[in-house]
Amino acid sequence: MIVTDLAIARGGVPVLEGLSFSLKAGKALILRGPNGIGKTTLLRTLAGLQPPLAGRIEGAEDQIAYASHSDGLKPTLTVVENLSFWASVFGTHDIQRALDAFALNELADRHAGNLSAGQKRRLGLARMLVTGRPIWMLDEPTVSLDRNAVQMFADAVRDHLGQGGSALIATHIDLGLDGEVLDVGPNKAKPKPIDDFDGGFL
Amino acid sequence: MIVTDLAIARGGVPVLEGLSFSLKAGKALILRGPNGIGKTTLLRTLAGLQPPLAGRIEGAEDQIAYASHSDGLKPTLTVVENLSFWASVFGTHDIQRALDAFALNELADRHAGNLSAGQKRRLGLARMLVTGRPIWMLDEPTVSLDRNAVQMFADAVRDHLGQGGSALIATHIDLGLDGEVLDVGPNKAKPKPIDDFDGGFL
Amino acid sequence: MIALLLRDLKLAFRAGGGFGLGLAFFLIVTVLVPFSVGPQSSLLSTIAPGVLWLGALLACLLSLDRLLALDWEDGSLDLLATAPLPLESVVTIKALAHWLTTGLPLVLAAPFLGVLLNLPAPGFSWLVISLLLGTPAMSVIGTFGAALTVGLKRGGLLLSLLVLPLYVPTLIFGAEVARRGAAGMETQTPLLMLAGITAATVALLPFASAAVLRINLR
Amino acid sequence: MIALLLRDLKLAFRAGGGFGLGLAFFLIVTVLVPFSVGPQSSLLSTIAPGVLWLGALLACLLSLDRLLALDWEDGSLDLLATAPLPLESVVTIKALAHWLTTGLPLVLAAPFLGVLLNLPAPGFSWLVISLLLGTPAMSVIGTFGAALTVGLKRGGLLLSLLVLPLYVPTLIFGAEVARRGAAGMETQTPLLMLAGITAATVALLPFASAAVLRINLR
Amino acid sequence: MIPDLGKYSDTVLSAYAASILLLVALVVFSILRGRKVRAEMDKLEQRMSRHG
Amino acid sequence: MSITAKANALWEYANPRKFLATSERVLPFFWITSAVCLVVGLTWGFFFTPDDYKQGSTVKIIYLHVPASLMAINCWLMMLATSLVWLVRRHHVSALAARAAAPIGIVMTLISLATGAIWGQPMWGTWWAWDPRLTSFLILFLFYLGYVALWEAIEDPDTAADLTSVLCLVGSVFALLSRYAVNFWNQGLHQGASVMRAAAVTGADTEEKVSNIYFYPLLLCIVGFVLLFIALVFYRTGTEIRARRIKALLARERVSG
Ligand code: HEM
Ligand SMILES: Nc1ncnc2c1ncn2[C@@H]1O[C@H](COP(=O)(O)OP(=O)(O)OP(=O)(O)O)[C@@H](O)[C@H]1O
Ligand SMILES: Nc1ncnc2c1ncn2[C@@H]1O[C@H](COP(=O)(O)OP(=O)(O)OP(=O)(O)O)[C@@H](O)[C@H]1O
Ligand SMILES: [Mg+2]
Ligand SMILES: [Mg+2]
Repeated sequence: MIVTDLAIARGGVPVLEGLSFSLKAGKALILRGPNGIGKTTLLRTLAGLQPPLAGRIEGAEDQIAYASHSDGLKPTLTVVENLSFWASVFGTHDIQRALDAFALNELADRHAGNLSAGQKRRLGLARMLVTGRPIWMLDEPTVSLDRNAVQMFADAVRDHLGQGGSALIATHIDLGLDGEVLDVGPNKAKPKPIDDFDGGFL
Repeated sequence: MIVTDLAIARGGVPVLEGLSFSLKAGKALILRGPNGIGKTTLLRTLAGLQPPLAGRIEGAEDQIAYASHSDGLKPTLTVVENLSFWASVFGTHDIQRALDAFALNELADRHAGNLSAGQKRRLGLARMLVTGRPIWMLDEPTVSLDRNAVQMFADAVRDHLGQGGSALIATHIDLGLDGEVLDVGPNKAKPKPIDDFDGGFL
Repeated sequence: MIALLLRDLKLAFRAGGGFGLGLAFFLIVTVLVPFSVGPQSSLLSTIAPGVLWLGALLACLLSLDRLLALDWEDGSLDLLATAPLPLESVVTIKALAHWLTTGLPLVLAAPFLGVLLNLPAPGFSWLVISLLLGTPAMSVIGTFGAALTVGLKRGGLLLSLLVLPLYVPTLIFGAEVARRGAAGMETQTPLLMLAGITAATVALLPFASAAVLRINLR
Repeated sequence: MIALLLRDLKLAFRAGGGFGLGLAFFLIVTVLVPFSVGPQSSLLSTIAPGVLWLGALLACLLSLDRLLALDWEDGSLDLLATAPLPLESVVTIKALAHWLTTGLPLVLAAPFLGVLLNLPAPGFSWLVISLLLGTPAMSVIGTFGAALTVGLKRGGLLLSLLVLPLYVPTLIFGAEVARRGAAGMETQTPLLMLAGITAATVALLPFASAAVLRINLR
Repeated sequence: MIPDLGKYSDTVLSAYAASILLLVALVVFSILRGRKVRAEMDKLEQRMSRHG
Repeated sequence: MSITAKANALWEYANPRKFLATSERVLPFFWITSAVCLVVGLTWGFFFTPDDYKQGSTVKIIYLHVPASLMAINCWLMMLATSLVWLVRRHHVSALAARAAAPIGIVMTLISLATGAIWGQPMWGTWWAWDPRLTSFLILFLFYLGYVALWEAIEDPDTAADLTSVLCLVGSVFALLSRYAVNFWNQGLHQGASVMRAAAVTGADTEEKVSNIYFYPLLLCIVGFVLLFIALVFYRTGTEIRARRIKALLARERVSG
């Protein structure tokens, strides 16, 4: 996936601009930046949920599996039902590997609503494995995970990279993955001069 | 406030038991423990929101200002309106000190809904100052605060302690406050033998 | 207490606060009635008092799910419960705010909608009187229902299901007053009953609501 | 696609999923009508077809706020939008699931409620036919409304306001079919119009809903 | 075998049929659910006493 | 034995395990006697009572209609009592008994409504009339629906028990109010209560008397319905206790695991 000179906005206000990077197969890219800089906005744009202000995104079409701040779990469905649903939406069928990777086997028949926050998160991350898509985009994936679970997650990512996938991960902590770091701090959109009144009132 | 041999439950399941401690004027107590151990439940019980299973809580009546995971802000009210509302509920009227302590002066007329997460949190914490109550109970107060704001918060607590108040703070990070640490890990409720079938199904 | 009332009113009037939505719903339901039962004006004027009462009741009902749920979601309710304000007064104030922002506008709008449905001339004053007496009971009962369902996700429909049977006595006496009034009959008995119900619910139900809310908060 | 439909049905039938609440609401509104307009059976049987249509419409309307909002809140909608499933089919499936869990039960319950309102004998079959034809349009239009308001907190009442005017044509023709049927008149013209509206909305509106949803997601 | 019910035979028979159907359904569903829950509890108790 | 000791002995059964053991022992008795009463009563009523001079063979419906109507109300009263016990003494069995009874009440109300409607067709020429008694049963049905829906909607069992108990209390008051309101609103077609009136039992010559030929099988059916109700409540309460225990065990597993 190659991104050139991207500019993005949130709620009509430009937040990042002039962003260029590329994500290669087998590589992870760690997204860093202070709160509110626009990491979530960037990931949503790349995932195709919102249009960019300017710039190009190539090679992303139908390649991306996106995990947002929330997990999209249904509290009244069991762990297995939740996973199999996403598996069949993405046309894959093997959920066993995902259950194994995140130690969900003994929780398999529990309702997702009765899981603790960390267990929920593990289930949300296990969803990435059933999408069968090569590019993972993860927005603060380790929130509410304890040390052990973070390790599980890092292993899963390493495994995915080893199979030729790639990952773009927004996080504040150190995952022990060897990937490049993309600090979006310097790309913060500069306020336009206030007499620049044309276009979209931006 | 003196707590003796407290046992608490969440969702009908005992989570902590045999908890005794006291909180003296001018002192802070830092509450520690892994995810899901029952810190939030403890704070809610002390604040009077739920009844304890057993044990006694003395000297808490109308002394406690409680700050939960969520801030209780109204997105369509401004910062000042939000604060003055809580001030008049608690019968105090000076919100200026609170605005100063958390650097909210320049945000005073912004709607709370348009603040960033960290700014919202600062506003939520500023509420403690307008309650005029001596015992503060804070549940992970520094979530989504950056380093600078954490410092502001620590100063506010130190100030409060200096005036004879006290604080019970559940947190995972180091605030640089010199208070005792209360680790609730060892108080985890032991499961009853499963053939114990009477009374409350507990 | 005043602060809470003022805040609730302010919130209702701010953008997205929901003031006027109940009114608009009332209007639309009233307008839809001729479409569904047909346009004969004699039929309409017979059913006008009842339809207006039912419409007001439904409009009231639909605005209930904002009554406590918003405060619950953002955590204000927890904080209010630990504030030096008895929960009984909190729910009373909430009901009052609901009445001021929903019930009262409905009462004021009812005569205009009466015109749309050919309400007979003597009916207007009785309609307004009966609604004025009945809507506070609806707000108070509704607050009880809202307190019962406050912890539930999208509990709106369940809330209606619980509250509607409780509205039956109010509706019967209220609509009876309006109907008798419109037909020029004496209205004293049902009016007294309506007033009695309103007085009793306003005096007693807040305790039940507060108790229920306390249970839901823990 | 089947997976999504099955999941939605499963969710509706699980505890707290809301299946049956629309039905219960329909029942209650029908019961309240005699309380408000009075118990004379001749009057009731005149207004029965219209009231039943209006009741079904309101029950449908009130269940709309669960249609997309729950998926939005827990983030599933974002994830579905990035899944290999066009958003058009997502909204169509959602509308279908809504019809199966809300519209269809209403159609099946309507004859029993017709008994309560003394619906004339020939009216029963026409009532069922008209509802069977009309409720799919209500689900599809409702999905459009739900897509419009999906990002709003407690958008329930606003949703009703937006959707009600869109329901007017369906209501007019649907109630007309039921009314004429009950009176033993010919029903062909309104029936054709109703069928036409349903066919057109089912065919076209999902595109609008998907477009609106895409805007709301970003 | 069925006594002569006269012109009301449909009425009486349908009333009996409906009621008995409802009663039997209630009893059957109660017992089915009771069995299921009991089996589930036994299974769970065994599992938990094994794992301590 | 003093009264308080007796009362304490009664509260003993609030222990779930004790309740299960006891109900296990007495249940066969209730199942069998209720079946016997119902079979005998209904057979007697259906095959061996004459037609009424006015109502023809439709009187036979009374053997289902009246017991079901009685049980529909009594079931709610029982729920009210057990709800109060839960609120005051917090015995779980009590709350669970109320939960177990509600669906029985729904079915009883449905039977009463169905048989009444079917009966009404030949007698009053209509399936349904907005008669006060009929209307109050419809309202009772709505209360049952709301009560069950609330139980189903709440996750935490104790919260659910508390909330439904309060709803039951408040609902009872409003149900009573509705009864008066409905009476005021429309005076009806329905029979006054006469089964329980002394005059009817002694066969005094009132128009509405239920004469002895009908009365004995009817009494047997009522007893049968009562016994069936008791059997069902015991059985279903047992089920609810086990379901509650499953929930508690799972929750404990969640915390310790
Ligand atoms: C759907 C409609 C009906 C409902 C909900 C209903 C409800 C009731 C109720 C609540 C009772 C009270 C039992 C008691 O207090 O002893 C009762 C008794 C009775 N009903 Fe109905 N009823 C309905 C229709 C009818 C019809 C159509 C008839 C016959 C014409 C009828 C005949 C009776 C009789 C004979 C009794 C016994 C009265 C007595 O002697 O106590 N009911 N019904
Ligand atoms: N719903 C919204 N409407 C308007 N502006 C918003 C909205 N959500 C976020 N913003 C603003 O957009 C900017 C970028 O937000 P974004 O969520 O992308 O930040 P982030 O880098 O992901 O932060 P975090 O580290 O807290 O997740 C912030 O300045 C924020 O104030
Ligand atoms: N609504 C609920 N219903 C039932 N159980 C719950 C509920 N919320 C939390 N729990 C359970 O109660 C226990 C204690 O939760 P609590 O929120 O007090 O933990 P905590 O120590 O505050 O955790 P954290 O560090 O994540 O905030 C956990 O095991 C959790 O699974
Ligand atoms: Mg973010
Ligand atoms: Mg916590």
